[in-house]
Amino acid sequence: MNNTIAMKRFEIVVGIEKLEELVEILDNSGVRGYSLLKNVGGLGSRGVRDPDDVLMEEENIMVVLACKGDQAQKVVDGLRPALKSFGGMCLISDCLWLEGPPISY
Amino acid sequence: MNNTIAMKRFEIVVGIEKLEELVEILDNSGVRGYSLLKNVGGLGSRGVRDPDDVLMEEENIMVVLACKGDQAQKVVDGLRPALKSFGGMCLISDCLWLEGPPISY
Amino acid sequence: MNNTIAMKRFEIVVGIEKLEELVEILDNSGVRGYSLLKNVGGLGSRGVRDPDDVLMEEENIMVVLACKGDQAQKVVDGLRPALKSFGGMCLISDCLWLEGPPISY
Amino acid sequence: MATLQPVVLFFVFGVLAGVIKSDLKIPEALYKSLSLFLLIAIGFKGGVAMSKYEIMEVLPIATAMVVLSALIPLTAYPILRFIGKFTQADSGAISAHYGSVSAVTFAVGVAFLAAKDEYSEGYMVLIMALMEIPALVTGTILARAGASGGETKWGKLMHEILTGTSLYLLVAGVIIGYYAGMVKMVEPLDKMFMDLFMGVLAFFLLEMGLLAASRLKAVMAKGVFLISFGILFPMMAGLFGAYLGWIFGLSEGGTMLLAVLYASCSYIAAPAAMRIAVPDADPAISIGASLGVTFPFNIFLGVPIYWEMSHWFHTIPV
Amino acid sequence: MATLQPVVLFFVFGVLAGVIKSDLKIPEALYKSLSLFLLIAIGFKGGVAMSKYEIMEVLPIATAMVVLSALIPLTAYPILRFIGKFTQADSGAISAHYGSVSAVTFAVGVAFLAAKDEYSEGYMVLIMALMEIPALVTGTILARAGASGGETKWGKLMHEILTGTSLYLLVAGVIIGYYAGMVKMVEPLDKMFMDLFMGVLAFFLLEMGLLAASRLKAVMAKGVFLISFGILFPMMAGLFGAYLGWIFGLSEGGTMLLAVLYASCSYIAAPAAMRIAVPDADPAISIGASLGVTFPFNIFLGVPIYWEMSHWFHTIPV
Amino acid sequence: MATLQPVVLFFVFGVLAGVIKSDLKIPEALYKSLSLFLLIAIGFKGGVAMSKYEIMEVLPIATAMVVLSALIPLTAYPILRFIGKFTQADSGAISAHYGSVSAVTFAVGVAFLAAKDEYSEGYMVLIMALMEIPALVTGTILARAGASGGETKWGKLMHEILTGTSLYLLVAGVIIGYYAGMVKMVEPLDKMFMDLFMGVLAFFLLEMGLLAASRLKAVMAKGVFLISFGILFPMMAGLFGAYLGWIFGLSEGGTMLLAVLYASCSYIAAPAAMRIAVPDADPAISIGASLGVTFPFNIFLGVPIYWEMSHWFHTIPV
Ligand SMILES: Nc1ncnc2c1ncn2[C@@H]1O[C@H](COP(=O)(O)O)[C@@H](O)[C@H]1O
Ligand SMILES: Nc1ncnc2c1ncn2[C@@H]1O[C@H](COP(=O)(O)O)[C@@H](O)[C@H]1O
Ligand SMILES: Nc1ncnc2c1ncn2[C@@H]1O[C@H](COP(=O)(O)O)[C@@H](O)[C@H]1O
Ligand code: NA
Ligand code: NA
Ligand code: NA
Repeated sequence: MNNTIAMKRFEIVVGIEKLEELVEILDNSGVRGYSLLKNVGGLGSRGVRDPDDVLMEEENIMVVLACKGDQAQKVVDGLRPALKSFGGMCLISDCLWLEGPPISY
Repeated sequence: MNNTIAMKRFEIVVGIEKLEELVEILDNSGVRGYSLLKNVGGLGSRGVRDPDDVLMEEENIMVVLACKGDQAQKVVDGLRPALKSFGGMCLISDCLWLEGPPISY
Repeated sequence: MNNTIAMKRFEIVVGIEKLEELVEILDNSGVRGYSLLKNVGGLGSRGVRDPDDVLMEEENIMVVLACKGDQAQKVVDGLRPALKSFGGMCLISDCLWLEGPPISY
Repeated sequence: MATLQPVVLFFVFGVLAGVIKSDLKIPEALYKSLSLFLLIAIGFKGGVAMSKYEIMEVLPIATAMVVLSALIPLTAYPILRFIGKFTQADSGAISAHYGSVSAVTFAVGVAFLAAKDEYSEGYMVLIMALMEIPALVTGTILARAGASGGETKWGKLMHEILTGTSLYLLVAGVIIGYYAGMVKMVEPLDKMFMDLFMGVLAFFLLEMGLLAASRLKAVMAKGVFLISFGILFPMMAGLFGAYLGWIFGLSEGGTMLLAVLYASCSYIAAPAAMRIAVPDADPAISIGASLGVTFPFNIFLGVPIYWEMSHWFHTIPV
Repeated sequence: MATLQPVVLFFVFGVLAGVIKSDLKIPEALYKSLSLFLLIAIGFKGGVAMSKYEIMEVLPIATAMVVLSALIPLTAYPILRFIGKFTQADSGAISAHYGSVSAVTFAVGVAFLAAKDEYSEGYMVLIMALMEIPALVTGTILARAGASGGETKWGKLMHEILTGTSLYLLVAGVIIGYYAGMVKMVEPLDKMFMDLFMGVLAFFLLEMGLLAASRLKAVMAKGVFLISFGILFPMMAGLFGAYLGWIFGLSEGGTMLLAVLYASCSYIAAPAAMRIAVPDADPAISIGASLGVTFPFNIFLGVPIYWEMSHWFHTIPV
Repeated sequence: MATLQPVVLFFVFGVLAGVIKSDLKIPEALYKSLSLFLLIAIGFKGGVAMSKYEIMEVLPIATAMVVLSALIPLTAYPILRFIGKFTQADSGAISAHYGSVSAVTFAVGVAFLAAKDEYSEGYMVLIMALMEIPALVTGTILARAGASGGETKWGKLMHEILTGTSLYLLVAGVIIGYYAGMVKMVEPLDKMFMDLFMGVLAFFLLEMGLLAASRLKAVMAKGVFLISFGILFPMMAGLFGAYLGWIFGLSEGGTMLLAVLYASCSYIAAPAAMRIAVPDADPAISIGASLGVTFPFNIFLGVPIYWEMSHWFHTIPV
């Protein structure tokens, strides 16, 4: 497609208690843009997690992040050691960035 | 990319009144991990749906799910018959699971 | 995969103040289905945006949209001129629509 | 003429905010919290009042008034179906809305009486709580009778009606209020559920105004018939209610409240129930008529009119 | 027998709504707002009451009662570990819950005394606020002692305990109430924090009922032991508390409140702290026992029983 | 010295919670609900008070005070631009904030007078509501005058100012309160909007403290000038307000409230308006100064100082 840049898309889900750590890793990897969704629930190795539970803090967050290939490698290198303690998941896929908005990747 | 596993990514959007049924189908298909977002709005065959409407219950939910190919086929087989009554949508795409977190797929 | 249709998936993130304009563009491009997530935060060219900030309105929204190739081109044509003033991002990727639900793409 | 109550001005400012596109917004959690409060408080107040009667004495008359309310949807249906030309599903669903009641309209009626220092029977609240049942069942039968297509999910519907938040909290409030009245421990709870009632109602009416404004367009699109129906039908139903109240020997205040109940129509419980029972009905029509036309009519003009009706019946020499 | 307070009926209707699967839901924001209110109000009330004492006079006795509360988890642990056969982590975590306190149970106790017009010492609130500290520390040590594996994050735990919302707001409320009492400016604030207390408690108990119902299944799964423990242990702890209160010369009301504190167990602060300190413990067990068994037991039967205990001790001739 | 009001201690505990990183959080819906309440309640109170005047009598003097408030941003601008070295956009935006008002600071002033049993003119509320208009318009002109680049969206700005939640609810409250006062039906509404005012303010100040703490870093980064400005400018503006109040013959209480209005600065309405009118200004600077410096200064020291100023003017023999 015209006017598009090939990129990598990350989709990361972790418990909200890891958010600060995750953002720090992304910052250190030189990431300049990401989107953050809170109040995510789900099922995983720790069983069902429900962000609406008022007694147990079980909220997940989701980070969606688009960046170029070389940057993606840095993110992978930064994230991998932490993923074990984070739990959750990290998916990577290909996507196209439609040119237009100020560059934030 | 190193340390990644090729996987299928499902993105399912249905009305919240179908959530219980959907989760049951996923459970029966042997799914071991998914992420759940509530308070989703949108446009579709039933027109605009706004989760903030306090008088009409029109909330959608979104489920994001990563699993291996064989598992994906089971999900498809389980979901398809129900999709007609669910409405909404179900997208499938390719992705890579970055190894590290406990296995929940 | 059987019973699937090849499609394009858009993932658009913009500030909530642009939502009305965005929906208008999508409508004008003939889009018949999208999903809308509110309360999205993130980092971008305008720095960190936190939807929970009660003093500054900094909420982003995310639109996920699946449509066929030709329709996708119309969306791209409609969106591109506006993206500059929108900021945020617009990603495009390939996906499969699992047949079943009423057609809303 | 009766003086307009200050509290209904909140509704006006809600509508106005919607019309001039103010950025005023009531957080969803506040709206829901206030409606929980109102339901419990209305029930509690009624329960405390009821603790002064022998329940067994009032039960037969209350039951009669509840059962007779099934006549409302039966009357509304043919008007909607054959004059209004609505589909069977829509006609049935709208009938169910008009047969059911609005707790907030009732509350405005109660406030009207309080400003006049007029007595009314406490068990009117129980009647209100129970009036939903015949209306929703009758409306559903009308929407479904003889219609082919999907089975009616009666089990699901009855569960929704009987365990739905509004009926449940009203009844819970009545029981707790009744008990508190009996053991003479109303005291510290009344600071919340009685003293703050009007203030909470004010907030709620502000939001109702915003909601009504957002529905106006949908109603306008349906034109003259729906607006006329939304005004004339409640007046008819109110007259019937006033007549019944008088026949059954209620006080002037109680007669007026029964008229209000018969005239008022639901925009919370009924839509929820109809979505399950008659999913092919368009909720925009019924909610639009209920909230955009009948509700404002009732709180501004209806309540004083039903008061005059009650007064008028009570001057008839027996 | 003491009359059942109307306010606890709200808990019953909350449980019932859960059991019959009503769609009744308390918005999360309301739940959180109400708990902020209760914590501040409990603190404020206690602070105002304390402004009538010389603080220095009561400090040593209050400290003693707080320190002695560390005995509760020390007693609970072996029962859970060796009779209940729970893991070390779970036993420690549950001990911490039972050593800690429930502000709402305390509030029900205060309401009980208010209905009887019974005096109690204002500084009981301060004792409640501080009782969390020894319980959570002791519980953590028990869960961790001799266990290999991850280091205990003591820094993080102490930060969580000392700055956690419950301790923080209780202490803030005490200080503000104390100050308001001293400068004689309690007046306009009491309209909120005292007059509405019971009404807010009513709402909160409704939600607690819903929450308890949602936990019932988890408790049932753990069988007879957990249910017996959840009833018998608090009675034992309550008896110990009543004995201490009597020994230390508290009033009958104060003695009863100390029994309530010793008997009550946490389901808000303790789970939050244990998640940090003992992440390998299963919160479903401790919250289930605490909220599903002990809390309802305490508010319905425990409070009147502790009152009898207190009364009984005070009739012992000295 | 005047006694510190207990209610402002809530602000202190809010700041402290932020500083020690307590997990205390006020749900967003509660924050928004409380601010709706405060706006309506302030308006309502003022409206009830105004119902005792002939409106036409006070209108000219009120208008004069509103119009003169346009001098505040005109004075602030050169100081910010030429001494503070801020950009034109930032200088204009900050000027708009300081010309505008803070309803909560006003509320603390009202509470101060209430504690002293001091009279003040009810129509001060109306002045507060209207003072936003000249300030935001003047500030925008200053930010834009002669600047190239984007057109100012005057239409959008005026819509935002005139229909913005704060102005709208204040005016709605005034009208409803005025009407309620005229028809003598203030009674059941005052239980909410008057009796609970101080308690709601307490909660709100707690949140304001949390917010202020979260802004402290942004202010510190801007250094000494912004902090000095945030303290000295309001004192100057307050002196001017007190002078005007005295000149116009207000009571001592009214004079003090006018000083408070002139001294206070906005952190809710102004940021919203400036985002539209001057999007290139950095909101962190203006909100930081307003909320992090001027607001705390005003509620702790400013209010008693403005009281002294008013007192001082009123001792001048005429
Ligand atoms: N590279 C990116 N990846 C994911 N989200 C982004 C990216 N860049 C921007 N965004 C999102 O778009 C919003 C607005 O971006 P901006 O207009 O650049 O400040 C950000 O707050 C993010 O939520
Ligand atoms: N296979 C998966 N697909 C989608 N989301 C997942 C998957 N596995 C885990 N998650 C998400 O990650 C969260 C934490 O996972 P875990 O740490 O394994 O309990 C879950 O609650 C889900 O939201
Ligand atoms: N083409 C599409 N792209 C993205 N989301 C869709 C699409 N079609 C439907 N949806 C989502 O599915 C929901 C229900 O769709 P429907 O049942 O067709 O009304 C909509 O409200 C959207 O959130
Ligand atoms: Na009716
Ligand atoms: Na305890
Ligand atoms: Na000012």
